[in-house]
Amino acid sequence: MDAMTISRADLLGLAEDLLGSGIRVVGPAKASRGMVEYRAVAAASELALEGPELPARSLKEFYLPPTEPLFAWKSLAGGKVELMEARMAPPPTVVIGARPCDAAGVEVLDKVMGWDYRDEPYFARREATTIVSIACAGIDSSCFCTSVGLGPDATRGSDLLLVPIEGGYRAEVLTEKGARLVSGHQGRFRPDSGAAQAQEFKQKARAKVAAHAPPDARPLRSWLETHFDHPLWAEVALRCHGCGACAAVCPTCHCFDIVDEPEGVTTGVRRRNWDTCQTARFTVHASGHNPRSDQNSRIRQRVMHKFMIYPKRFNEILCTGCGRCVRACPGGMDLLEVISRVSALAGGAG
Amino acid sequence: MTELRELARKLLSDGQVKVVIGYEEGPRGVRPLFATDGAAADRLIFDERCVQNLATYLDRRRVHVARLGKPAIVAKPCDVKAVAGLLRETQLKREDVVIIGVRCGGVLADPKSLQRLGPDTMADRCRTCETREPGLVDYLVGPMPEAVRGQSGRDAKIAELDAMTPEERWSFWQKELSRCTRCQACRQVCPLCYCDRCMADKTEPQWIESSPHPRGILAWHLIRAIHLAGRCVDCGECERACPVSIPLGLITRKVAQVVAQRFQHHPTDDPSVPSPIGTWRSDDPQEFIL
Amino acid sequence: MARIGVFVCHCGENIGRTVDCHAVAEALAQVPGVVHAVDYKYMCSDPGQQLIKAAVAEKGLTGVVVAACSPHMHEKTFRRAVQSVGLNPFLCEMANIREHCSWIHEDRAKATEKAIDLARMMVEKVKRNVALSTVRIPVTRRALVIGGGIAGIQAALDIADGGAEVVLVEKEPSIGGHMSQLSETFPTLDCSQCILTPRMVEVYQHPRIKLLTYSEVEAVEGYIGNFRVTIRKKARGIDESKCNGCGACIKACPNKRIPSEFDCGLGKRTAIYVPFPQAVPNIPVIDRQRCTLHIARSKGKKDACMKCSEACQRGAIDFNQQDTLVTEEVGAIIVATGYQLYSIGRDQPKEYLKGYGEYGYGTIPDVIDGLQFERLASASGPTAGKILRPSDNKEPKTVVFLQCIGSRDPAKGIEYCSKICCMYVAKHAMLYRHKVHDGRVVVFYMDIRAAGKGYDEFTRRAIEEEGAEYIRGRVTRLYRDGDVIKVQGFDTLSGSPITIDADMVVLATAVRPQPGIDALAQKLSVSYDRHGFIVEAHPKLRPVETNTAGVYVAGACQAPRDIPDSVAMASAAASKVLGLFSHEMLEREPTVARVDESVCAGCFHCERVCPYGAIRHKEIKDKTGKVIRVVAEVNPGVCQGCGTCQATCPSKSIELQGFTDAQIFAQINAFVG
Amino acid sequence: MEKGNFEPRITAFVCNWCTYTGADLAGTSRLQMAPNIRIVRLPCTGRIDPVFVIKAFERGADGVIVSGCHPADCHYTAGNYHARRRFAILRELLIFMGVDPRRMTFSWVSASEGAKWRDVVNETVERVRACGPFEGWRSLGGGLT
Repeated sequence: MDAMTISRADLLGLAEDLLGSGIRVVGPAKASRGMVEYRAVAAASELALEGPELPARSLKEFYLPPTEPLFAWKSLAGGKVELMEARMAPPPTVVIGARPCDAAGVEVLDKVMGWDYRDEPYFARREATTIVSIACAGIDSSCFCTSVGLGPDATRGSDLLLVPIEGGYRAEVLTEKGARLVSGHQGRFRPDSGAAQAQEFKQKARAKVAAHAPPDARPLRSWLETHFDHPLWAEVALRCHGCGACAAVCPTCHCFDIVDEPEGVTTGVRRRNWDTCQTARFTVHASGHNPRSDQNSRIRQRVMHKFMIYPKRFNEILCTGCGRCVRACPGGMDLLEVISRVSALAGGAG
Repeated sequence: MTELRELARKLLSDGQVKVVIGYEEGPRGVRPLFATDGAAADRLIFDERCVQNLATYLDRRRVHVARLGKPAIVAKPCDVKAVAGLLRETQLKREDVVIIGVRCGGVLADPKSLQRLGPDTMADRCRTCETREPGLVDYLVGPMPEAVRGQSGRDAKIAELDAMTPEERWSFWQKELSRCTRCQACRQVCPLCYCDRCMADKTEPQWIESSPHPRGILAWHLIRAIHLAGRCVDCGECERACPVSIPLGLITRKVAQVVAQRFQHHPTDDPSVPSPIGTWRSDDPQEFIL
Repeated sequence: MARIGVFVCHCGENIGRTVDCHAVAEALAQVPGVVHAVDYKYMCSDPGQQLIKAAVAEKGLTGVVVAACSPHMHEKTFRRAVQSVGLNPFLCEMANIREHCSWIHEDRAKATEKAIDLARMMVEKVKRNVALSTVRIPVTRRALVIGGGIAGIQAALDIADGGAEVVLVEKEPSIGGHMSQLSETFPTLDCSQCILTPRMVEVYQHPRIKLLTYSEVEAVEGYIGNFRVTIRKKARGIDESKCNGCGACIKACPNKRIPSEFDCGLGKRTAIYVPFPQAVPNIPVIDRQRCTLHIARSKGKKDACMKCSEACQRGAIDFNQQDTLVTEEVGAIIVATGYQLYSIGRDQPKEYLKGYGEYGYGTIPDVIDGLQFERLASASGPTAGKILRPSDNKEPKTVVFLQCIGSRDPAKGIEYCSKICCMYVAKHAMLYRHKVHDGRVVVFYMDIRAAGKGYDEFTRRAIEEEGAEYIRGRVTRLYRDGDVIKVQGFDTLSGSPITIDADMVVLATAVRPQPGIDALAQKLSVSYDRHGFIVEAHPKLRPVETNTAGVYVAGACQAPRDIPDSVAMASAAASKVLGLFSHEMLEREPTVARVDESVCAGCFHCERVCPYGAIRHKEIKDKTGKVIRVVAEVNPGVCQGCGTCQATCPSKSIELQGFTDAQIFAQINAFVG
Repeated sequence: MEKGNFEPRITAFVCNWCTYTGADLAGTSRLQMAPNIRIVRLPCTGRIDPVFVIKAFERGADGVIVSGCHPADCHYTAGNYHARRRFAILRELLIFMGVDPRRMTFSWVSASEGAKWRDVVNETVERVRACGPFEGWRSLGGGLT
């Protein structure tokens, strides 16, 4: 794996070059009320590359938008219906300044999106996008990437990983896309010189997160498989409002709803919208019966899906330890705590 | 603190209640506590980080909480107003809850906050709140706090918006609302959003589109404000719960100002005071009607 | 799949001139769901209606839109037409392309475009219409009349004579009301009791009237056709089945100095008494506040006096009798509780009412009110018809009458006119002059209101033939000066102050509703104004109905009324009741609200906004019978279909049939969408 | 579309007993008025839900009229009083969110006020014309975008 270095100025310059050549540049940028969000920027100066905050929402929405049209319909006289497919030509995009946990989230999603059926809109966007991550120094006590087999310097999902060093970054080329980006903008890069510094940065960051992160969550799968009805669920569910803020900010929650929206008497659009297993109506049947009739079962579902069901099917935890759900939860739900409790119950596994 | 814990232990031990819903020190800031025994009761705390409005947990639809049995609830003045709302709207019977009122001099904006309470760190809604001592309570604990008051950035912002042109206001709100994903956190934490089937989840007809496109987002926040008109107790939970920091408090506050000024109605902990929507006066102002 | 037929009417030239009706039909034919669209010269004509009927049958239409005039004009016509061929009438709607289009626009293109929109909007509505059938409710053919004054008596007799049963409730020991206190009546001066008493007896003897005197309405449940009324029969202390009204008990009662309510305090009665000789029923009642035995008992002492029971040969006296509650099932209720007179005293029942300090707050004994004068003038009164002033029983030689005391005087809290005073003052003036030929009568008035058959003639007679001096102006002060009452006033016509030495002053005090009327109105859930007068359903068109279906109003409890008005209202109310009773089942428009119980949150905002009290609480129980939810339920017998509940319902769990959200949603979409 | 040749689309929600009948009277009196409005007839202003107004704007209405019985004239005694409170709030809320107040007309028009109805219609149309098309709301999401 070859590496180079790039100065802060050149990184912003690179962003400007890309914008100049009509490429969409997405990155963390200040939004109103001191909040940071990933968004397509009009100028490199908008980018807020190294935090300290984590963008409020993950990168997920650039591949699986909160809402997207699938097709429009128009009903004509005589019972005939005309359909218009949504066009799928996502703009070529480079993400600059992705957090490793968010980049990893996208790779985790690839599994389910490309599994029994290949989700065209998703992969069209995926292919059109290059992800340049910046290794993270660790945000706060809600981070636990080290507990899910990742870390503040995780490379999964990234095409290029930038590790902060004196005056700039050490750029580790991880994929073909990454290589193409570098070769396409040679002028912005310098030969590698920061290996040691980068290594030090990574170690400090890992140590910072590991200091408070719960044990490794990967071994929990077997305990979860056999403890569907454990009293733990009723207990942890108490605070939950069933709002789904956790799923909205989660880089890996990917459930969606399909709705037909009339936009007139004869016209309408079928859309795909984010949904979440945390609301009661997620599982309610047409009959009115709801197999997940209380919040215990919904919370259990969220934990089970992330740490048992998904791993079972894809050998992959559906969580990148970004900690957004913990930060966002109005009820004070705490996934780190749940992992610790389950680990303890599972006999201190991991 | 000991006062609160002893009271909770007593209520639990002599079987008056099965659970005391209060606050505890969580791993990352203050969070709700559901104390069902004396040991848990000793974890109860109350301080300026106890931001959450626990009245939300009294909704009978929260079966997983209801299952615990008759609750006592630790409630600040604004929380008690929410309880009064539930009583007023027949969502709760007075005898089915024990209210432990806490005197309140305002709280911080965020239960995870490490700041000390002051005019600038206090939650904006508390800066204009007059109520220090809740009514309607069964027990009242805590010392009477000195009234910390501050300038309401919220009211200033409303005034600023009112001074704008419609187009400017429109683009301000479109920008703020563009972050909404319709996660419904604002609805779920609201103690007075308790419908079995929210209007926004009704599909025949679908007045409020579920899609988080700007049209559906605007419709949702409009209808939410309308349904809360005269009912909102300004506990600030919707704004706090919003994971993308939409200034929802501006909307609820604006509507509250309209309701107060037109109908002389203010949030109250007296369940017998009818909500201004559903009542009327023949001399209600109608300067806007031709 | 909907099969809608659209029928565009030219209305001769009325629509055709500015709207291209054929183009409208052609455009509508292109709308999905429309299987038939035609235009015709006169849709409302027989051949026009035939066109519709034929299409419904041949094309198997599931809905019909007639684009023509206003639904107020012909909706019934076309609904009847489709009904005649088996289509539910509520599946037919009208698009108003005449009043709302062709008549108000000149630009043919624009008018046609609008007509197409209006028709399209209706098509989309009709697609979502559902067959509705009229609401049918059983009717209990039995009426309750509250109040045994002349209005209640008239209403009860009219209904009973009409063949239905009546329960007549009177809170006093006898029926008769204020009319039985009057001496003569204007404008004919015939004796009040002479015309009233026979009616009272008629009531008592009527096989279909159940008379409950000394009784009050305790509670009212139910709705039109199906009321359940609880009535408290207050303990008379007399076994009515044994009493024959001989009056021995009354003679025996040692306690004879109790001011008589019937005589307005001018006469005396005993502790066991009948209010007046012609009382119906002629059964005494024991006034427990005044009876020596009961006073002793209340102090825990032993029974002090039993003279009445000793005097009664039939052993009808029952000192231990208790109040009893009876329930009556009725289908309609008439409120006829009548009036009381405003008193000028310092203490007033309502904070907005003020007394008359300038008239001594009623402390001058020879300042009396109109009803007291009636008793003085009445042959059966305390003075046997002689006009004697209360203080010294001397015959007053100068009597001053003051009109509008309280009435039309916002400063005293009463802005309305009491209506009857102008007439009875003129009557009093005459009665006085007939009895005291050398007496002087002075009347202070603001205006003379004598609108009524023979009324103006009557007041003129008082002035021109009976020599009553009418002075236009107000009295500013009343005070005693030795033997006389100084009446200081101002004559606004001559513009001069004036003082009269009066022997007696009679105040025409304002008419107010009976005390406790508000509590009764709440039990009946009928609305009342700030004075307590019952509010009628519509001031012009529904004067004897209230906003609660099945509850009617008659007489002075609705507004100040004289006898002819009260009787007319009573008969009107009775005819309404008989109309209601003319069918076994009450049929109502099906455009009423309906609740989706599965999603109703039970917040009862609907109940708060419903003007008719049509919302009930319904408990939903689980298998074990435990109540799990309480939801709203609409009483279709009471709902009038305004739909305010639906607009208020936060979760949209209540729907007004015929104007459902789906229908209106579709109309909105059809125009701009 | 420039404001000049733009024809506003206005949805009117009116009660059956007063304003609808007043509009009928305007018709029988042949009072000429702008053809830009489409009436949706409701039994009572009490039935008019704020969401009707929201939906009308969503669907591209440039303006909205809500009209019913004068105070104390309501056929159902109080529907218009409830509506008055509801729309006082809706109006100020929509203004706060950036809707031009000129796009919203609320009026009391009795069954005998045909001429007033004509004026309400014409004045509203002119006010909305001056605002121009309400692209703001119409262009909010939806479609295949």
